[in-house]
Amino acid sequence: MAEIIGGITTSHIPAVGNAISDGLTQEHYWKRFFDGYQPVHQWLEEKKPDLIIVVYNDHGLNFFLDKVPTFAIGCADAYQNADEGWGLKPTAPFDGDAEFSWHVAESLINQEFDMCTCQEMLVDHGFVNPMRVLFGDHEVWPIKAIPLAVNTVQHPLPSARRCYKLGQALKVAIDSYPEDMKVVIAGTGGMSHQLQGERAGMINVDYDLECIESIINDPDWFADQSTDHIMEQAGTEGIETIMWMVMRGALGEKVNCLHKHYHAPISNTGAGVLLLEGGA
Amino acid sequence: MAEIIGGITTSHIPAVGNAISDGLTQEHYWKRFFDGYQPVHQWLEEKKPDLIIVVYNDHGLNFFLDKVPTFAIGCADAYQNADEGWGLKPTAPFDGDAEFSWHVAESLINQEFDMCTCQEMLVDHGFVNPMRVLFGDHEVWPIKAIPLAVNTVQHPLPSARRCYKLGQALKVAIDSYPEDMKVVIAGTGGMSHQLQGERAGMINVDYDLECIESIINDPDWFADQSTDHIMEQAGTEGIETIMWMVMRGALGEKVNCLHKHYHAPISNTGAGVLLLEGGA
Amino acid sequence: MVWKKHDYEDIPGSYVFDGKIAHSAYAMNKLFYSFNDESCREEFNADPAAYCDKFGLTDEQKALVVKQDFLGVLRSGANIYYMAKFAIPRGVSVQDAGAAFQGITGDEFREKLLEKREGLEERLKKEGGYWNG
Amino acid sequence: MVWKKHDYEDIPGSYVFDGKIAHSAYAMNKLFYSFNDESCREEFNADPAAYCDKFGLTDEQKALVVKQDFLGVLRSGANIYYMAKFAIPRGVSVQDAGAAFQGITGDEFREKLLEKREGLEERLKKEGGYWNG
Ligand SMILES: [Fe+3]
Ligand SMILES: [Fe+3]
Repeated sequence: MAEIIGGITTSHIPAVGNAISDGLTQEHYWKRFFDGYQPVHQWLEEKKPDLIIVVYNDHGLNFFLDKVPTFAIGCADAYQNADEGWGLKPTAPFDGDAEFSWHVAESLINQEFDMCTCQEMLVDHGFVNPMRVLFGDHEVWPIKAIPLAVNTVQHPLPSARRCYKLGQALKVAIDSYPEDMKVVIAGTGGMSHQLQGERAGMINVDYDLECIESIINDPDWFADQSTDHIMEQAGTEGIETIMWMVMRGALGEKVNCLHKHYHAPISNTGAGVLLLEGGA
Repeated sequence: MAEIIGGITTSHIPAVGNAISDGLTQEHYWKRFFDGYQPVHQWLEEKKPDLIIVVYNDHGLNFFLDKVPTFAIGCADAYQNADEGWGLKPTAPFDGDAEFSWHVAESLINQEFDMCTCQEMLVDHGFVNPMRVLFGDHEVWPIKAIPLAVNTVQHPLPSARRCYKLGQALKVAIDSYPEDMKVVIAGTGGMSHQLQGERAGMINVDYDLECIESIINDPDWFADQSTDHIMEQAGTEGIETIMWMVMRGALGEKVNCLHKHYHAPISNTGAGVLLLEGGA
Repeated sequence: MVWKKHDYEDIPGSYVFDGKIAHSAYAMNKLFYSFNDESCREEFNADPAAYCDKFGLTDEQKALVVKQDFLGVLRSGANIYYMAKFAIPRGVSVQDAGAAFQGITGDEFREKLLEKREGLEERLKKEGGYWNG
Repeated sequence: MVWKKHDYEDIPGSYVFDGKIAHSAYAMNKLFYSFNDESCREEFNADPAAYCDKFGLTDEQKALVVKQDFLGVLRSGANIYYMAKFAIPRGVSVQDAGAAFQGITGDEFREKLLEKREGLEERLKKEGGYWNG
């Protein structure tokens, strides 16, 4: 049987990928941020998960405004990164697992989540940077990966509560997969940041730390927040942090927090790294 | 306030559009089928609805298998028909109502329906033929129209129950629109038919009539059926009839049936025309 | 790795277009989908084999497409709606394709369908409430 | 026809990319989206005005795009992520665009952000449980 062995949160911003590409991870600006991933790297080394589901939002690579799905899941055997218009070099492609994806998609749809299934899917920085910061750069990635895209760009967005419920349904889907497989869920994006408007550059450390505590110990606190309230506290782009709720929902009611790391600023954002295991 | 003044069911098969284009509607093969729309035409004349929501499935024009949304709603001010590869002449474009669409989309997403919003959308025969058979051919269509696409092609599909619930949520969405507007919902497709496999050509009149009675008087009977059961009874393509449940859900618990018409075969299918008003 | 078995696989004479089938025939259906575009139809017509290669069809699928074996193409995982974009302009209707599954002609297929009309009006009169002209 | 008012419109200094904004700027965002494709970037660079016409931009939006008024483009309904495909290759980062909203330079904007780091480690020590190297 497949099993969710843990959940991770991580930033997915382009600057993280650029810092890796430019060899800046040990520079003062970046060192504290990147060093905070070491315990996660050790855990991944030790646990050797078979597959990671990366919950992220597309920023205008695979989806344009003509078709914005609330929730989309990759159902392919491979996913390509591609030109996002900024001159970045695309990474090596990622191996998926179509059978596993279709099992999950079917279970989610049967649980009344109205998924968009994607048999071909370009993955953007929101997917790629979590992979790079968690696993390093590879020509052949050491783990299978499945993109699960949440719309956090074109309002109306799914609520934090709906994301949490999606995570709970994801656990049901994965727990019912008949083959042995160790699965990790990554909730990516956030934390507080705003890119546009006169309030651009806001970071709300107090709120970010409250969210981190809630994700660990009291997910209903986060799930009960309205989209408006989260945007007011975390910024219009900080709303991305709702994707952490998908990861959290997939871990079950209680979790053990193995690692907790926060840093600000990285680029415009507060950045939170969590490593959680389902607990009792 | 906007108000749903009625619901209609209709076939959407290409042959219907071809019969109209070729002037065959009064030929023996077609006459009984097309004449059965007259009471609906009279009702539309008399009630003069402002807007119709056409619940249909795309058959490979706007959506390919790379992105198959379970539920998608048009959010544009106009929708184009286009070449489906068969040499048919596209119709005149359809006027939409973007404000209304976004209101509905927002309400549905807030009610935990994970819609795909489409700010540009090509509408195929599944949308166009209901418009032609209900309103005749026009260079400027006499009513605004909004496409609501349900995935009935790429399994896993939403259940009949989920479609019924979508209809109920659609009613909440429309009833809360602040402007006066008379809205009709069309549930299209079906009834029993199978296009492929050794069972191709099956039509199940008994089952179709049971479905019609259920749509009118006992929608839970239909909603309780599994996708497998419906396909077994109605054929693998007859599963389309689940889209009638969206229309039915939008009308409230009880309905008055103003018109009930069934014909078979038209092309490969059983064809049901219903005109329903919300009742007490 | 085995694909999950579904109950609908036991419905006789029926092929449900699910993830397993779609996955196996993604490239071929993508080729048919491209026929929405006239320039793609022309490119295909100019050199069918090259066009199949461009979409990465398997050798088996390519052979079926090149010889316009519509039934073979369906059995090989084509979705009926995508296949129609290939067959209809070549004079093969969806009904002809359905008939081929049973080894009968399109006309025989249509005859069998017409039998459904026999006694229908009487039947509906008995049911009650149906429009009858 | 009036677009529904939303509470989020009252969040100060913030523009929420909703249906109303997206609808008003669909063509412009589509133009920026096309910049994922190198050949589209080249076509734009060869004749920006003609490229704007091809996408059906309003005269106002076209003027903003042609003069590379990134702030104006954002105020006119560009989504920040789509706008980035226009601005970043021209040496204007998302931070520069954010700074422009406040009438400060990108360096000043980054300085202000860096202030968030002051006292952070001490703060986290007090919170407890955080990794600190
Ligand atoms: Fe992001
Ligand atoms: Fe259909």
